[in-house]
Amino acid sequence: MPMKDEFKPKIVAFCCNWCSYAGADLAGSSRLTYPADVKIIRVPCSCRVNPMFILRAFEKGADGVILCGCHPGDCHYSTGNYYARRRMTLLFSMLDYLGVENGRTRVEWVSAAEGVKFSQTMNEFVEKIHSLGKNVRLEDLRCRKE
Amino acid sequence: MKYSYYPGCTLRTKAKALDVYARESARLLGFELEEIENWQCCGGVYPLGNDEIATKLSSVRALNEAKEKGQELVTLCSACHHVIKRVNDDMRNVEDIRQRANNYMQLSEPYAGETNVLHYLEVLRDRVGFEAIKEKVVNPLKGKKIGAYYGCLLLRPGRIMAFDNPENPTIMEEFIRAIGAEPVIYPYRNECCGGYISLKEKELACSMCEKIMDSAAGFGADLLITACPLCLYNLNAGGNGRLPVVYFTELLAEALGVKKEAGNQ
Amino acid sequence: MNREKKQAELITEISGVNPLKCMKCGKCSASCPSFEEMDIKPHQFVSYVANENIEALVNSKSLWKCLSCFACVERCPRDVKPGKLIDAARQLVIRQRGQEYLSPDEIPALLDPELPQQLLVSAFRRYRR
Amino acid sequence: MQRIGVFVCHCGSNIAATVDVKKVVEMAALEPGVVHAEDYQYMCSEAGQSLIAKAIQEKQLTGLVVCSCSPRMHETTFRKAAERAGLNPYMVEIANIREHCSWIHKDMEEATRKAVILARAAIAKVNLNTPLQPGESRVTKRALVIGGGIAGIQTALDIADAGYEVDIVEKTPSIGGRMSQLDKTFPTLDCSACILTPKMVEAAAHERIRIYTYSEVEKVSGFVGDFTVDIRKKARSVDMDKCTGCGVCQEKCPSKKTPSEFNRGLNNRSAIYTPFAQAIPNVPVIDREHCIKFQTGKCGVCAKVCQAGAIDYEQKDEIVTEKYGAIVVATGFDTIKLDQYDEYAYSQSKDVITSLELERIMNAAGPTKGHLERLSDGKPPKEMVFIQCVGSRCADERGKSYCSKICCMYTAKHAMLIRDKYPDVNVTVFYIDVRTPGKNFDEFYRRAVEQYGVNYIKGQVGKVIPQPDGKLLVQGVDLLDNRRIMKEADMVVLATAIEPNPDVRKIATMLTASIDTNNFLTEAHAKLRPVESPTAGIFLSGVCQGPKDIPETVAQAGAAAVKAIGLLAKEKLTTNPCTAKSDELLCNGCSVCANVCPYGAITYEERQVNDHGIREVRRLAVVNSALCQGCGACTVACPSGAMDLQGFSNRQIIAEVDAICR
Repeated sequence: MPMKDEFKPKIVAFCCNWCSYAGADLAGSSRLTYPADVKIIRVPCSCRVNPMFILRAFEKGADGVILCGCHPGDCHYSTGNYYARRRMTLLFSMLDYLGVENGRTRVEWVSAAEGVKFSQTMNEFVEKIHSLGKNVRLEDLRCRKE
Repeated sequence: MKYSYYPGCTLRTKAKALDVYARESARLLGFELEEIENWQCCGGVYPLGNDEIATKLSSVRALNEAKEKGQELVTLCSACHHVIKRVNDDMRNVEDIRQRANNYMQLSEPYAGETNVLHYLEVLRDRVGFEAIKEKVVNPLKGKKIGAYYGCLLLRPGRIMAFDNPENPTIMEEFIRAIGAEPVIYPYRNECCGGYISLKEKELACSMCEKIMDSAAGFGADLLITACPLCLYNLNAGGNGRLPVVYFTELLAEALGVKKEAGNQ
Repeated sequence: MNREKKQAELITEISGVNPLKCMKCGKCSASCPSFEEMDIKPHQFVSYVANENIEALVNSKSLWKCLSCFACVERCPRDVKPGKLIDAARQLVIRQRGQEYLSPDEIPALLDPELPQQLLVSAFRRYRR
Repeated sequence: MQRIGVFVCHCGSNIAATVDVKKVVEMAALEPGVVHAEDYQYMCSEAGQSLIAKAIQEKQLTGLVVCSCSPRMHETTFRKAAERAGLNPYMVEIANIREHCSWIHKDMEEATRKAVILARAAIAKVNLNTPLQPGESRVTKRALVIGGGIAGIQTALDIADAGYEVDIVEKTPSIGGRMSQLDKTFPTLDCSACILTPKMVEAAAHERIRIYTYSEVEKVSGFVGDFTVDIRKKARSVDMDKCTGCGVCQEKCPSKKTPSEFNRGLNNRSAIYTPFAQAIPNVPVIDREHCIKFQTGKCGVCAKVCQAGAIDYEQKDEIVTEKYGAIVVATGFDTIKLDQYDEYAYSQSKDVITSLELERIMNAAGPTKGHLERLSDGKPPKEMVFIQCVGSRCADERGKSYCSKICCMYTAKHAMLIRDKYPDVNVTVFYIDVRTPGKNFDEFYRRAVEQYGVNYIKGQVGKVIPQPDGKLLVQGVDLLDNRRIMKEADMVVLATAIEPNPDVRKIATMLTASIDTNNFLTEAHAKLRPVESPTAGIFLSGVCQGPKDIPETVAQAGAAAVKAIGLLAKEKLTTNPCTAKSDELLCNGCSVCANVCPYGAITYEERQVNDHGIREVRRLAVVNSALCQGCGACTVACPSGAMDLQGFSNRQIIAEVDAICR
């Protein structure tokens, strides 16, 4: 995918081990491309993602954070994704208030069979981050390299 | 209820009947067809090539006008319906076509398929309701065995037209029941009549129309209805005359008791 | 690149059809109302394009027998759309060789009082630019 | 400080073609804690694993990072290798540079950069890893089989014969499944009932098998070795102990207008019914929706005629709760609905039927008593047409993308049986490809052509056109000589695609077993673990996993049984040590964590703590590591930060975040 500019966003994707991580694997084995800007962190369940991790990512210069879990009702741990959904709803509205636009954060349900959806979601998300540009809020400027 | 209305070239000339009966019936059923200004011919066939833009613009103009009025766009002729519906689908879903068409059009606001395109039959089914029509029928066409001739353009491709089940449609049969007649289901009702090929290949079109007529007559129809002027022409010209063919709107007007008023226009 | 290869690419581009999706089941030919009139049958369009056998395809009378009734498009289990392919081949001929199948001079002889405008418009669209 | 070894796999060219592995090695070596870094062709191979073992011993490694394929593929392999070399297996982390990197990126520079970052994240995590010890849990020595078709019956018999208790839960009133609906079976043409009925009887009589028919699984909790399952026994309205199976009630029942499910709706049954004569148990059920007594209150004929007094209108659904160590899914299949395929006139003509309907017509106990006749007028057909691949191998949303696998063979079977029994009936088969892999399968198909004169035509049918005289005109094409075929037929049989039983989605959700886009259950590994679900303790038997014929189903049923037996034979299971753990000095006993735990794994204890010299008794959260499944919900809920997840600790994940954003 040709990039429109030099901007190389940093994107952290938290994926639950049972559905979304497997969906990402399926995207891989089906050779469905998405930009290399996305880096995946494996967590057992979407409910393992502490809002603190997301704040930390923005603090360290991330331009977008996406959380992927099992579809509602399909959680390996029965209800983890519901917790995640509620927590993220709160967190994202707070982040929006703090100036981190809603487009920079996203929750998406991706099952182990949805390699196509995984890659589409990541493509869309990266495109969105490109349209928003570099994130300047929350970043701890002392961490910046240049 | 007001709808934007796209009559198309033939309804202004050779197929006036299709149009006037539809308008007169609409009045009685409580909706109005407001003809859009300065409509241009849709071209009769949908340009299949992915790189055809200019040939889609007349449809886009009509669609955009309906959008500006905030109305749904109603069509009557099967061909116009087919072309406009598919162009609308392109404008909605094919980025390349949307962009290039908008570049040509230079509208105040780009058009992206916002208008909902309805066939007159869909208005009857989904907006008025066949039950409501049944109640307004004053001359039920009792005892008439009518075969619905759908042809191809209303139904296919099913995914885009989203009109009815393309292989086993029911809308015209429901319509026939609503006006008090008995529908005859026959397998060739969605086979092509030959379409534009009848201009140069009369015989080929004739053989197709004969099959359709024979099939309908074989299953006991004594009359065929259609929504398409070209189908009507082909079936009449090439269909060995076994069955009369009329526009569905004519029967609607007859059943609703407004045929005379329409005839006076 | 040779001429036929270029033309084959042009046809796939105009039509947006991916010939690789075809599984050669023949349902398009089995559905086509003009089957008997065609020298190259609908299921063969795909392999003619895939094999870059374009000269034969553009000289085929099948181009002028397709009704654009979309029966093949509707029923194709592989979503190949042979009808779009044949239309693209027809477009290619019209764009490159001009409008030889239907000439305006022929029209008066073909007219009759009942003939709807729609028919003329459609035929012109399909046969000419 | 850890001593970390980094191992970068080429995976042949799978990784090495897009990722510069040497560069990854070079960059990884610069990371803190890394004392060793190397690459190799295939890390998962014997040689690759010994490289790792050698490095662990020589360099006294305390942590490992393997940059390779997905951890879902080889994490276990590398952890075992580490364990053999004396390293705690939980000191191993995988950087997924294949599925998440080399396979999806094309630009080498970009892919390499990403691989380096992924390696960095894994290294940062391992720096904070601690050795973990798995716990133990007990195994309930009983298996549950969901579905009572041939797959479920065979699995249950095999498990029971090995000495373990098995329960079969079947939704319909009888076991037997699809196979009981078949007339004859390919390629030997033996009668389906003759080979199935003895198995059904054997299962029913087995001392270690309990059969719950007319029952459904309602709720599943627990985990491998220790599942708790609620089974809803739907009210049969007939006392199983009293009923003698005499059948008088069915004869006298005045409500006889319900389409028979067993005969695919081709004829009707009574409201009190057994699906078929050889049903097991031979005890009828009352279909309350169609029973006059239940609908109007007036009737009660069955109760009057029952000599045994077995009819019980008051019976209620009953929930049975049982414990199981292993669960086998054997939910089978159905044919797809044909309302999207009206070009074949299925909904317009009674004489267009599915192959499964033909099985019932050919069966002596079927709606036509085994006579081949048209359902419209009862006349014997002279011309039969079979259409293959109806709804199979479709790229559009109308059908299924897969090959249903069994149709080519059963069509050859039908054609042969018809030609054998009715030599004056002509049989034509329209096919796209004839697929007959299987022992004696192609020979079977050839016999249909050569010995029985079945006419095979290559080309899919475009349309079936009902004629006014009741005949069916089949419009097709012969692709081999480019000819239009207009074949007049008396009956048309559609080889309808099969799909997993629609209930399987609900069941998979209860079991947290994964399912693919076609609703087939996913196996743990497509090639090497084909009868296990990725969810531990769940096994797959029969068509619920993918299309297959009877011999394959029976083989898979046996394999699933063996896997279940292997589990049941264990006294104890080692449990996942990645469980939650509470820091007693931070815990304030607020109970928030216990409220979010889906497993009830958290309890509270009053316990003495030593908080920097202050000794006092405090209320503290305690995690039962046998029950904890390691989801981490509690760790986020905990307001004081006391709860953490071992193996995925807050510090570890933050280290990964930092490494990625660096």
